[in-house]
This record gives sequence, C-alpha cells and structure tokens, in this order.
Amino acid sequence: MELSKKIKVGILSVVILLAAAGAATATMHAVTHESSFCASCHVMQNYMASWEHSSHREVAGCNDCHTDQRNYLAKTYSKATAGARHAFMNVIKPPEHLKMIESSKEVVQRNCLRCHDSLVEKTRLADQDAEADRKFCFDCHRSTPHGRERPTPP
Amino acid sequence: GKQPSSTLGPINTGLAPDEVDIQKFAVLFPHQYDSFMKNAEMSTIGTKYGGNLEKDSHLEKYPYLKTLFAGYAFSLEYNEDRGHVYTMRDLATVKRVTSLPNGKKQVGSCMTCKSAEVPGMIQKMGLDYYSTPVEEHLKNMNHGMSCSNCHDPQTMKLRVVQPAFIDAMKRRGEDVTKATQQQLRTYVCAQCHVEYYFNPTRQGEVTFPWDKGFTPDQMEQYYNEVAATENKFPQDWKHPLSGAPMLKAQHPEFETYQGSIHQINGVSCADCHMPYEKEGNQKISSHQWTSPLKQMQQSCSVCHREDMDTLRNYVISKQDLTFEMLNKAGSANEVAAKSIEKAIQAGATDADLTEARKLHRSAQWHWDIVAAENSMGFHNTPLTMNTLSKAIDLANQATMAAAKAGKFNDIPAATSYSDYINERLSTKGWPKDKGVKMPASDMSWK
Amino acid sequence: GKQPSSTLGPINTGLAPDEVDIQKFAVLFPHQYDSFMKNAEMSTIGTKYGGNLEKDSHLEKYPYLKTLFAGYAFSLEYNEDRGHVYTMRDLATVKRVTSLPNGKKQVGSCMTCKSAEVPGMIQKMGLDYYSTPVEEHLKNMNHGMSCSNCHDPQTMKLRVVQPAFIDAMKRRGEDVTKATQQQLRTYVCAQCHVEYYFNPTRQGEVTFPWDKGFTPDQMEQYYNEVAATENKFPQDWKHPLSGAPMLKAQHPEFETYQGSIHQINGVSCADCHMPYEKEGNQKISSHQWTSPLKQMQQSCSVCHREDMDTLRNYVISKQDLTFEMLNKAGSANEVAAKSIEKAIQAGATDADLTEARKLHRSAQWHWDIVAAENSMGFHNTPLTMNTLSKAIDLANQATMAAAKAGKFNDIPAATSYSDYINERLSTKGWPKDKGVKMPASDMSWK
Ligand code: HEC
Ligand code: HEC
Ligand code: HEC
Ligand code: HEC
Ligand code: HEC
Ligand code: HEC
Ligand code: HEC
Ligand code: HEC
Ligand code: HEC
Ligand code: HEC
Ligand code: HEC
Ligand code: HEC
Ligand code: HEC
Ligand code: HEC
Ligand SMILES: [Ca+2]
Ligand SMILES: [Ca+2]
Repeated sequence: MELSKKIKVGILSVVILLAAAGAATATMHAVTHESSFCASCHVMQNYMASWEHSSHREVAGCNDCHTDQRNYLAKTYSKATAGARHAFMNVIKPPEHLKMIESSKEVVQRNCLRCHDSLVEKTRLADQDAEADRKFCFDCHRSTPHGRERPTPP
Repeated sequence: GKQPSSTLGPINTGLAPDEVDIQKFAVLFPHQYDSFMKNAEMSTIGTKYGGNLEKDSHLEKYPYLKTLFAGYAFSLEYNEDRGHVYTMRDLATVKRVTSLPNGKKQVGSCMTCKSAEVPGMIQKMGLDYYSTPVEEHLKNMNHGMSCSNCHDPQTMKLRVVQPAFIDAMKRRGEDVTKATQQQLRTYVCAQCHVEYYFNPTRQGEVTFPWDKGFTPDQMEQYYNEVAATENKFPQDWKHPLSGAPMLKAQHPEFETYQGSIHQINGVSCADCHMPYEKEGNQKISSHQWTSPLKQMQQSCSVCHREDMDTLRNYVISKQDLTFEMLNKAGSANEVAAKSIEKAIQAGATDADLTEARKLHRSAQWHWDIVAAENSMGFHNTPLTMNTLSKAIDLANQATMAAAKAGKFNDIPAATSYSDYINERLSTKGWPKDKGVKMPASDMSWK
Repeated sequence: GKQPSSTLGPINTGLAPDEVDIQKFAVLFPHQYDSFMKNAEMSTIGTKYGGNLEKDSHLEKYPYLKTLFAGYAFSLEYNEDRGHVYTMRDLATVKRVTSLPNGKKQVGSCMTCKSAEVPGMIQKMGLDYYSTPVEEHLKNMNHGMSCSNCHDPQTMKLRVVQPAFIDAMKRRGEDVTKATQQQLRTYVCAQCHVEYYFNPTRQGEVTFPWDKGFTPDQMEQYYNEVAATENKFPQDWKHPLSGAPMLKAQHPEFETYQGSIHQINGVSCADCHMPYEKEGNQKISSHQWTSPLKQMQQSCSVCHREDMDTLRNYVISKQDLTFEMLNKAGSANEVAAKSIEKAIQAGATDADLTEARKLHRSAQWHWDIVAAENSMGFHNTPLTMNTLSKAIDLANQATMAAAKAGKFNDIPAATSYSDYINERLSTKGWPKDKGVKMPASDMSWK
C-alpha cells in the first residue's frame, strides 16, 4: 500500500473510534455505509470483487451481512470495534488470508436469517444457537457470496 | 441472543410421548410424511453401485459369496438394501428368517432396526425381547420404521432411542442423550447403520463392538479380545470348508465414516442423505433416504461448485477402483477357504491349521467390512482401500499357510469373476441412461 | 478498471532467446530470483513424508530396497529429493553416476532434467548428447536448472522445452507448444517429474511411456507391447535373485496426478507448489518448490476453509495408510524374489518360471510406481492405493507360482520392517515440532 493510503487509513481508524465514542456517530455510519468503503482497503478487494459477481450484489451490501443489525447500538458497537481492529491490523501487518472470527460468524448468521427466515422457518436451522459444533448457513452455502477461492489481493 | 421469531421454534405436537403410529404424525407434518412415503420409489438412475432396486441379489451379483458364506444364513438370501418403508416386509420375507435349516427360528434381535415399536418392547419385555423368535414378534407388531425412531413425538426434536447405540457410546465415555443437534444429524442413523453382534451372555442382546475404536482393526481386536472371552462370542459361524471361526460384518456406514474428509469437516449423514428441498417457498429436510447420486443438485451442489456430472464421474471412478479391489479380495478369500479344505483333505491337523484359520478369519473380516458397507468406498475411500489391501494380503497368507500345513504346492487357481460381474452390473441399472425405474412394491408383512 | 500496477504486462527482457544464465535473470526479476535461491534451505518442519533434507537415504529408510534393487544402480545410492538448486550437485556426486561397477560410465541422458543447457545441447549434438557420458558433460556445463527451463527468456511467458515431453505428448495427439497458460502451470513440471526410459534404438534418448495412457497399468502395457518390441527395451535390468526382467519407475508425479480430485477441478502443480506470496509490496509466485505442507497458509487456504492443522492431520492420516500398504508391498516383493531364487535352487527351469517371473516384474512395477512417486499418495490416493493392492496381490501370486515351480511349500517368511521404519521416521524430522532444519549446503558440481 502506498504511504498516502496508509495515512488515510490511519486517520480513518482514529476517526471511526472517535466518532463512535463521541457525537459524530451518524457521520460514521454515513461514511461506512457503502460497500465501496470496505473495499477502500487493499485486503478487502477480493471480497468486493466476489461480492460484485454474486446474486447478492443488488440486495445486500457488506454491512447487511457483516454488521450487527439488531439495533442501532449493536450496529455502532460492531462497526466501531471491527472497524478499529481492521484498520489497526491493516497498518501493522495485514494477513494474507482472512478468516472470519467466531463473533463475526454469529453476526453474519443472524443476518442470513434476517432475510431468509421465512424460507427456513420449517426447519431447525436456527435451533443450535449455543452449541459449539453448530452449522452455519455458509458451511453448506460455501460459495455465497464470496466464491470459493480467495487469492491474496494483488 | 434472541431467536429469530420465524424458525420452527418449540413444538408441542400433543402426541403421546411414546407414539409410534406414523399416521398420527402425517396429519401434523404432511410434507415430511409425503417425502417419507417416497421411500417406496425404486430406481438406480444416476448410480452405478447403489440406488434402490427390489431384491437385487448380492449372491447372484458376486458368485464367490456362495463359498464365502457357505454354511451361514447369508448364503440363503442376501439383497441390496432398499427404502425405509420396506424394512418389515424385507425382514419378514427374507430366507434368512423364513428358511433357516433344521426348523431353526431366527431370533427377535433381528427386529431391532426394523420397527419403531422395538424400544418400547425392550422396555416391557427386557432381554426376553431379543430371544423371542422373529415370527412371534411379527404377529404382534403393527408399525415399521416411523418418525419416533429419530424424533421425540412431543417436541419433534432429534433424539436416539436404540439401547445398543446408547450403551455402546456410553462404554466409549460419551453420553449421547446429551448430543448436540449437529451430532444427532449423524447419530440418529448410527442407531442402525452400524456393525453389530448378538451377545450370547445376554440372550442375544444387540451389541456394537466399539470399545476399542471404530476402525476394522480395532473392531477385530475387540472381537478377539473382549467379545470372544467376556461375552462368550467366539464366532458368528464356523466355516464348513476351512473350519475357521468366522465373523460376519454388517452395514458399518457410521464406523467407516469416522475420520473421513467429510466427517472431519463436520458434514453429517443428513447433510447428504436428507438435503433440504423446497416445498413451495419453504425448505424442508428430504425424508427420502437413498443414494445421493440420484439427487446431486440437492445433496452436493450447495457445497460443491463443480459441474455435477464431473463430480459424479469422479465418485464413480473412485468406486470402480474400490470395486476392483473388493472382487480381488473376495476371490482371494475363496482360494483361502478352498486351500484350507485341501490341506484338511491332505491330512493337516487342527494344530497344523491354527495359523491358516486365524488368517482366514481375519482376511474375510477385512473383506466383509467393506463388502457390507453400502457406499462402495465413497464414505471413506482411503480407509476402505487400506482395509481391502489387508484382506487381499491376509487371504493370500492364509493360502500359503494352508499349503505349508497340507504340504502341497499346487494352490487352487483364483477365479476372476470380473467379466461376469461387470456384465451383470451393466445390464442392471447402469450406465445411467439405462438406469432401472420400478413401480413401488408391496410393503406389508402380514 | 485499471490494471493494478504490479501485474505483468507484455515484457521484453532484452535477453538472448537462448539465455540460460540465471544471473542475467536475477537482475531483472530479483524477487523471483531470491525466492528461487531459497530452494537451498532445508527442513522437514510440518511434513512427515516429504520436505527437503540433505541426502536422506531411501536405502537406509526402507531396508527391503537392497533386495528389490539388487544388481541395479539404485542399490548403490538413492536419496529423498531436495531443492532445485541441487540438481547438478546431486547428479555429479551420486554413486549411481560416480561408482558404477566395472568402470561403466553413466550416460548423458541423465543430465536431461538437471540443467537449462540441455535443450541447446540436444539441438547442437543431436542424439550424441544422450550417449556422451555424464562426466564428459559435467566438465563443459556451467548452469544448473534456471529460469529458461520454464520461461521464454525474452517474454518470460511459460513454455516447455524438453524434447521428450513435447514428443510424448505429440504421440498422444497433443501439441503442447500451443498449451494454455493454465495447462502450462502443470506442463512445465511435467517436463521432468515423470516416468521415463532410455530408448536403446536411439542412443538412449529419454522417452516417456505414455502412448497407451497414464495409469500404471497402461504404462506397463506400453512397456510390454511397444517398448519391448519396437524400441528393443525389454527391461531396465535383470533381477539377480529371480532372473526376471525388471522395470524401474521414476518420479511419476504428473502421471499419478491425472484423474485425481484436484486435477479434475483444474488445480495445477503451480497452484500448490508455487503459491502467491508477498515479496515486499509485490505479489509473486513462490519459486521455492518444496512440500506444500510446510506452507499451508499460502498453498491450501486459498481454496480450503478448514483449519490448516485439521487439514494437515487428515493429509498425514491418508499418507500413513498409504505408507503401511507401501511397506507391505515392498516386503511382499522381497518374498517373491527370494521364492523364485529358492525355486531356481530347487531345480526349476526357465520354462517352469515364466509365470512367476512375469508376475514378479509386474508386482515390483506396481510397488515402484508408488514408491518412486513423491507425495506418499497425496496426489491421487484412490489410484495409488489401488495400485499398491495390485502390487501386494501380484507379489503373493509370484511367490505361489514360484512354490509351484520349485515344488516347495515352506515359503520364505515375510519380514515386517514396520517397527524399524516407523522408528527411523520418527527420529528424522517428525513429529513436526521435532522437524529438522539444516543450513544450506554446497551446490557446486566441479
Ligand atoms: C450475503 C452475505 C454477505 C455479503 C453481502 C458480504 N459478505 Fe463477506 N462473508 C459472508 C460470509 C458467509 C463469509 C464467510 C465465508 C466462509 O467462511 O467461507 C464472509 C467472509 C468475509 C470475509 C472474511 C474472509 C473469510 O473467508 O472468512 C471478509 C473479509 C468479507 N467477507 C468481506 C466482505 C466485503 C468487503 C463485502 C462487501 C463487498 C462482503 N463481505 C459482503 C457473507 C457476506
Ligand atoms: C482499514 C482497512 C479496512 C477496511 C476499511 C475494512 N477492512 Fe475488513 N479487514 C481488514 C484487515 C487488515 C483484516 C484482518 C484483521 C484480522 O486478521 O484480525 C480484516 C478482516 C475482516 C474480516 C475477517 C475478520 C473478522 O472480523 O471476522 C471481515 C469479515 C471483514 N474484514 C469485513 C469488512 C467489512 C464488512 C468492511 C466494511 C464495513 C471492512 N472489512 C472494512 C481491513 C479493513
Ligand atoms: C439483506 C438481505 C439478505 C441477506 C443479509 C442475505 N440474503 Fe441471501 N438473498 C437475498 C435475496 C433478496 C436473494 C434473492 C437474490 C436473487 O435471486 O437475485 C438472496 C438469494 C440467496 C440464495 C440463492 C442464490 C444464490 O446465490 O445461491 C442463497 C443460497 C442465499 N441467498 C443465502 C444467503 C446466506 C447464506 C446469507 C448469509 C451469509 C444470506 N443469503 C444473506 C437477501 C439476503
Ligand atoms: C458427503 C456425502 C455423504 C455423507 C456425509 C454420507 N453419505 Fe451415505 N452415501 C453417499 C454416497 C455418494 C453414497 C453412494 C451411493 C451410490 O453408490 O449410489 C452413499 C451411500 C450410502 C448408503 C447406501 C445407499 C444405497 O443406494 O444403497 C447408505 C445406507 C448410506 N450411504 C448411509 C450413510 C450414513 C449412515 C451416513 C452417516 C454415518 C452417511 N451415509 C454419510 C454420500 C454420503
Ligand atoms: C443394528 C441394526 C440391525 C440389526 C440388529 C439387524 N439389521 Fe437388518 N438391516 C439393518 C440395516 C441398517 C439395513 C440396511 C443396510 C444393508 O442392507 O446393508 C438392514 C437390511 C436388512 C435387510 C434387507 C437387505 C438384505 O440383507 O436382504 C434384511 C432382509 C434384514 N436387514 C434382515 C435382518 C435380519 C434377519 C437380522 C438378524 C439376523 C437383522 N436384519 C438384524 C440394520 C440391522
Ligand atoms: C431416520 C431418522 C428420521 C426419521 C425416521 C424421520 N425423521 Fe424427521 N428429521 C430427521 C432429521 C435428521 C431431521 C433434520 C433435523 C435437524 O437438522 O435438526 C429431521 C427433520 C424433521 C422436521 C423438521 C423440519 C425439517 O424438515 O427439517 C420435521 C417436522 C420432521 N423431521 C418430521 C418427521 C416425520 C413426520 C417423520 C415420519 C413421517 C419423520 N420426520 C421421520 C430424521 C428423521
Ligand atoms: C431404525 C433403523 C434405521 C435407522 C434409524 C436408519 N436406517 Fe436407514 N435403513 C434401515 C434399514 C433396515 C434399511 C433397509 C431396508 C430394506 O432394504 O428393507 C435401510 C436403508 C437405508 C438406505 C438405502 C435406501 C436405498 O435407496 O437403497 C439409506 C440410504 C439409508 N437407510 C440411510 C439412512 C440415513 C441417512 C439414516 C439417518 C438419517 C438412516 N438410514 C436411519 C434402518 C435404519
Ligand atoms: C445442511 C446444508 C444446509 C444448511 C446448513 C443451510 N442450507 Fe440453505 N440450502 C441447502 C440446500 C440443499 C438447498 C437447495 C434446496 C433446493 O434446491 O431444493 C438450499 C437452498 C437455500 C436457498 C435458496 C433457495 C432457492 O430459492 O433457490 C437459500 C436462500 C438458503 N438455502 C438459505 C439458507 C440459510 C439462510 C441458512 C441458514 C439459516 C441455510 N440456507 C442453511 C442446504 C443448506
Ligand atoms: C456440507 C458440505 C458438503 C456436502 C453436502 C458434500 N460435501 Fe463433498 N466435501 C465437502 C468438504 C468440506 C470436502 C473436503 C475438501 C474441501 O475442503 O473442499 C469435500 C470433499 C469431497 C470430495 C473429495 C474427497 C473424496 O471423498 O474423494 C468428493 C469426491 C466429494 N466431496 C463429493 C461429494 C458428493 C458426491 C456429495 C453429495 C453426495 C458431497 N460431496 C456433499 C463438503 C461437502
Ligand atoms: C492440491 C495440491 C497439490 C498439487 C496440485 C500438486 N501437489 Fe505435489 N505435493 C502436494 C503435497 C501435499 C505433497 C506432499 C508433501 C509431503 O508429504 O510433505 C506433494 C509432494 C510433491 C513432491 C515431493 C515434495 C517433497 O517434499 O519431496 C513433488 C516433487 C511434487 N509434489 C510435484 C508435483 C507435481 C509435478 C505436480 C503436478 C503434476 C504436483 N506436485 C501437484 C500437493 C500438491
Ligand atoms: C525425465 C527427467 C529425468 C531424467 C531423465 C533423470 N532424472 Fe534424476 N531426477 C528427476 C527428478 C524430477 C528428480 C526429483 C524427484 C525424485 O528424486 O524422485 C530427480 C532426482 C535425482 C537425484 C536426487 C535424488 C536421488 O535419487 O538420489 C539424482 C541423484 C538423480 N536424479 C540422478 C539421475 C540419474 C543418475 C539419471 C540417469 C540414470 C537421472 N537422474 C535421470 C528427473 C530426471
Ligand atoms: C520449474 C519452472 C520454473 C522455473 C525454473 C522458473 N519459473 Fe518463473 N514461473 C513459473 C510458473 C509456473 C509461473 C507462474 C506463471 C503464471 O501462472 O502465469 C512463474 C512466474 C514467473 C514470473 C511472473 C510473476 C509471478 O511471480 O507470477 C516471473 C517474473 C518469473 N516467474 C521469473 C522467474 C525467474 C527470474 C526464474 C529464475 C530465477 C524463474 N522464474 C524460474 C515457473 C518457473
Ligand atoms: C528441468 C527439470 C525439472 C523441472 C522443469 C522441474 N523439476 Fe522439480 N525437481 C527436479 C529435480 C532434478 C529435483 C531433485 C533435485 C535434487 O534432489 O537434487 C526436483 C525436486 C523437486 C521438489 C522437491 C523439493 C524438496 O523440497 O524436497 C519439488 C517439490 C519439485 N521439484 C517440484 C517441481 C514443480 C512444482 C515444478 C514445476 C513448476 C518442477 N519441480 C519442475 C527437476 C525438475
Ligand atoms: C486451487 C484450489 C485448491 C488448492 C490450492 C488446494 N485444493 Fe484441495 N481441493 C480443492 C478442490 C476443488 C477439492 C475437491 C473437493 C471440493 O470440491 O471441495 C479439493 C479436495 C481436497 C481434499 C479431499 C480429497 C483428498 O485428496 O483427500 C484434500 C485432503 C485436500 N483438497 C487437501 C489440500 C491441501 C493439503 C492443499 C495444499 C497443499 C490443497 N488441497 C490445495 C481445491 C484446492
Ligand atoms: Ca457382525
Ligand atoms: Ca523408468
């Protein structure tokens, strides 16, 4: 990553934290709302690219799946903590291959259900909340929406 | 967190806790019931080694079985499995039950995996359930497999009821009544699709040989070191040609699956054999258990993106390689049995033959644990093939030991049945465009 | 959108079209060059059966090799492979080259996969290149493997230059000079990581036995039906114990890979063995070819989501099952050789032994095609295991045929080397926390 971008991101991460902590929460949400915001990071570009080719492109953006949508507070908290962590990691040393952390999985799973609950309402797919070996939607839907292969970003 | 409101949620069916009558469930869950009744459909379209075909005879397909099972009930009649609606019918009509020699009667233990009434009967009758003849039981029983084999009738939650399974897992240190839902999606099947024997010290109680582990070698060790001594179960039968104390393996799907690539990735039996399918705008779990190769769009394509014909061809190519080894192991076991017979005729004593018989028992066990498994190696190809290579080697060793004991060197020639077997395979249901579809058949047992 | 600046557009290096000197490339592509030079690093950390360890002796690890390769150069010295920077050094110092009996000189054909200079030499010398001794060639050659083995020096596009590969594929009807980029990501490796023989009718020209197909059975058929007759190549050597005309298999990575699950999914050698990695701020293809198990984050997690330790353990469990069969096949072949020897001593004639020798040749071929392959079954487990089961069965059949020919029944006992072999394995580089790391070693050959 070029230096100018590094600085931008550094500033951004500080802004995210401050904004969330302070009064500018609304502004933070506005900035981070678009999927293109996520893709402003180098390591996010693969995910942007695969999402852009998925059937979800028109119906769900990054935040629809990856941020906690239960209420405004949860949303703010999840954006702020995840945002700050990503920005931090991005400056230190972005890993070559990303994997969702456990708490992110819960968030995404809830979001799948947010949209598809009626489809699965006759099944027991949401019954396994607390179980360690629970199956997530994306354990079967392995290519939704990011495809299977995740080459390192160029 | 809070459950999204629209999922199935807690159910109260209002049924009795010990309800077994499938019709009572049918009214409440018509989709699953309809799906269940499709188990009557028979076809092999899309599958080379599996599918569902009425009484497709193993004895006819694999001619060497007559020698391998000589002197044992499995040489009377032994067929490819078919749908869950036929469990009672097939039990009631198979010659292994109806035509035992010398008026012998088949024991009740056989019912254990055929009807939803069994757990209740065991509760009532105790061990007498096992020793009562099948034909007695058949007269009194009105239900085959039903929803309650896997579901709690009141909540419809998955649960296991098979005493043999619960006990065997307990001996391994696992309390399966506390299993997670994900585990249960495999455990409900493991109630029946497993290797078993009838414990003579407990009136023939159905028992699973897992104390030392699930691999063919570990189960064999259990038979040799625990079942034979503690439970006085030295053998299933004595082979009339070789005089060896033999073991019979039965449908070890669950055991074979352990350690496979799908199992370590958390894939359950239900994921492949009960894929979600759409009924209107909702998903339900298919309750038509059959070869997933007949329905790969549902069973495989959510996880696998490759073209399903490519994947099917790959699976079949693995099965072909397994099949070739299986038949080699079968024919090598035939030679072993005949060689020991020859040694006996040449005057070898029991003492001379100890080694050869030990090898024969072990060789046929390793062949059978694959032959009796129903996926032609798919469920765990590396383990299956390793096992077959042992079967082949052990059978050859048995033959060599027999030659030594009988002091002969003109070892009986192995018969290659492959042309016959392949020919028969290609006329019954394969290739897939020729696959056989048959109408539903009689399910009654009275 | 705009191309990210780091991808390679059309390149004009300004180098000569036949440039072979790696230093000339180094200046232009320092990252790939640095990566290439890491091939000197030696370690087995993370891998049980592979890795890269200086002169790890196969003869010492598998004691039965002394019998199997008796009378042949491979019984002099035979080591685990190591990095591409050592090709010339290892060729120049191995006893198969330096210490042939009776002052025999190893032929130039051996250089073929060791240096970038070879294609140019063949162009200049014609078939004389192959018959000129290695030691002659070594004096004149200044380059080992280099970029030009796989890249066009002017454009850096992938291309193949090995005449044996181009010809063999042409005989199969494929023009590999027209191969796609994706194919080339495998074909560049297939120039060398393949089975070969030296054609006696063409001064020992390196030739690949693929006219009938890539499976062990198809290559064997080619050797028996084409090489033996048309090309007067009946054998690699005559086994001194059994008198059978033997075949030696060499590194059939490419052949084994055909039809595997990864191959049918379009995965190339480079995908696993040359994963993308970051060099500074650039993404490059790793040019450090070694066991991918040492770098699973790069090699596997691009496609596989499971935890890499779980995946590694699974891979090793498959390799363990393969390894067990491999050693059984090795020891069965030892018994076969000794049994035929015993029959000869007992007075069996060549005519009596025809069958036994045919079986011995075929048995050892099936063992060797796996033993010589470098992934311990990983590249194609089903095919590998099927092949080993044939090796075991054929070796046992050879033994029985020998017993018949020699009219004896006390067949030599098989030695189980497994304790020794496992013990040695666990002291050299495994388990992974004990893995051995060694400093780079000498690469020179003059
Ligand atoms: C339809 C829901 C959905 C949308 C929209 C979505 N994602 Fe994802 N995302 C997922 C799922 C599911 C996974 C986990 C994939 C897996 O484990 O195979 C994931 C994983 C990730 C990961 C972690 C890598 C991994 O494989 O675990 C990143 C980074 C990511 N997504 C970024 C994005 C970005 C950036 C966008 C928008 C451009 C986006 N996602 C849009 C569902 C979504
Ligand atoms: C400042 C750069 C940057 C931005 C902007 C960014 N990410 Fe990330 N993201 C990263 C880095 C770096 C990691 C790896 C962090 C780690 O390994 O802990 C990461 C990891 C992830 C992961 C996997 C780890 C986890 O938390 O489960 C997900 C999912 C993800 N990002 C989604 C998103 C989404 C959605 C957005 C937009 C709302 C986004 N990212 C915006 C840099 C960024
Ligand atoms: C914001 C709403 C929303 C979220 C969140 C969402 N989806 Fe969807 N999804 C949709 C809609 C709408 C469609 C139909 C799109 C179409 O057919 O073009 C769809 C289509 C699908 C399909 C069928 C098409 C395909 O791509 O295979 C699958 C499977 C699916 N979603 C799974 C998931 C999973 C798994 C998640 C969570 C990781 C998820 N969805 C999250 C709205 C959503
Ligand atoms: C990854 C998918 C998958 C999983 C998981 C799986 N199976 Fe199978 N099963 C198959 C395939 C494929 C076949 C082969 C069918 C054929 O040859 O037509 C098969 C065959 C069978 C058969 C024989 C079907 C027939 O047509 O006669 C039975 C019985 C069976 N499996 C039971 C089980 C049980 C019990 C489990 C869990 C322990 C299980 N399977 C797990 C895919 C799976
Ligand atoms: C531990 C459970 C279990 C026990 C005990 C059991 N079975 Fe089965 N049986 C099964 C399963 C599972 C299948 C389907 C798989 C197969 O056929 O391999 C089956 C299939 C059958 C079939 C149809 C296929 C065929 O073999 O012709 C018959 C008939 C049958 N069993 C009879 C019996 C008899 C007789 C006994 C007692 C000697 C018995 N079963 C004991 C589980 C069991
Ligand atoms: C051999 C075991 C077995 C039998 C018999 C069985 N089921 Fe199921 N059933 C399952 C499994 C496994 C699931 C998936 C549950 C899960 O994932 O939580 C399931 C799921 C269900 C569900 C939840 C919704 C769905 O479709 O996923 C209902 C309702 C249901 N079954 C009804 C029935 C009825 C009615 C019968 C009898 C006609 C029946 N089942 C027989 C194993 C069985
Ligand atoms: C109560 C015992 C029992 C349980 C529980 C059970 N099975 Fe079966 N299964 C049988 C028997 C018995 C047969 C053979 C019926 C026959 O051939 O008459 C059979 C046959 C099958 C077949 C062959 C059908 C065909 O098309 O050839 C499949 C596949 C199968 N079972 C899968 C499963 C799966 C998956 C589960 C768990 C979800 C399961 N079974 C649970 C006893 C059981
Ligand atoms: C065990 C595997 C499995 C799991 C877990 C799973 N699904 Fe599915 N899903 C399937 C299968 C199989 C289908 C295809 C059904 C069909 O085509 O009939 C499907 C289809 C779908 C579809 C597409 C339906 C259409 O219109 O094509 C959506 C959306 C979906 N699932 C969402 C989800 C969500 C949300 C979850 C988690 C709550 C989930 N799935 C969990 C196996 C699974
Ligand atoms: C719930 C997910 C899931 C389902 C359903 C599933 N698989 Fe798989 N399959 C996997 C995973 C995970 C692997 C391991 C490799 C990987 O990570 O992709 C795998 C590996 C394989 C392989 C390579 C290993 C081997 O056994 O040779 C084959 C072939 C395969 N699957 C076939 C099938 C077939 C056929 C079906 C349907 C009958 C099926 N799978 C259903 C997840 C699944
Ligand atoms: C899907 C990944 C994958 C592909 C594709 C692949 N390999 Fe491998 N290769 C492996 C693994 C894993 C091993 C085993 C390494 C070990 O045991 O440590 C291996 C081992 C090897 C070795 C021995 C390495 C050593 O440590 O001594 C060679 C040489 C090799 N492969 C060459 C090839 C060639 C040539 C091709 C293409 C025809 C190929 N490989 C394709 C994964 C792969
Ligand atoms: C078709 C290409 C090819 C030809 C011809 C060839 N090699 Fe190799 N050689 C390889 C490959 C590939 C490896 C690495 C894989 C392996 O060792 O199995 C190798 C490894 C070696 C090694 C290092 C490992 C060991 O075996 O000790 C030596 C030494 C060697 N070759 C000598 C020779 C000699 C001597 C000849 C001629 C008799 C020869 N090579 C002919 C391709 C070839
Ligand atoms: C054994 C074969 C082989 C050798 C030797 C080799 N390369 Fe490569 N190289 C490849 C392959 C395969 C690729 C991937 C090309 C692709 O996918 O387009 C590659 C890619 C490259 C690229 C393109 C950028 C990249 O990293 O993907 C450059 C530049 C390169 N190699 C330079 C070199 C140099 C310099 C040397 C000598 C020091 C060298 N190569 C030796 C096989 C080889
Ligand atoms: C010009 C011939 C040639 C080409 C082309 C070639 N190799 Fe090799 N390879 C060799 C030789 C020779 C050795 C053994 C060197 C030694 O042991 O001295 C070897 C060794 C290896 C090893 C073992 C390294 C270790 O750590 O033990 C791997 C892995 C390997 N090659 C992979 C590949 C791959 C992948 C390609 C293609 C991208 C390739 N090779 C192309 C000749 C070649
Ligand atoms: C370019 C993609 C790709 C790469 C890189 C890759 N794989 Fe795979 N792998 C697959 C696919 C595709 C399958 C087939 C099953 C499926 O569809 O998931 C598979 C199947 C497997 C299986 C199950 C079949 C078997 O061989 O037992 C294993 C194990 C496996 N891979 C291990 C590895 C390892 C280890 C590596 C790294 C050395 C690796 N793979 C690299 C794509 C890949
Ligand atoms: Ca049994
Ligand atoms: Ca050769």
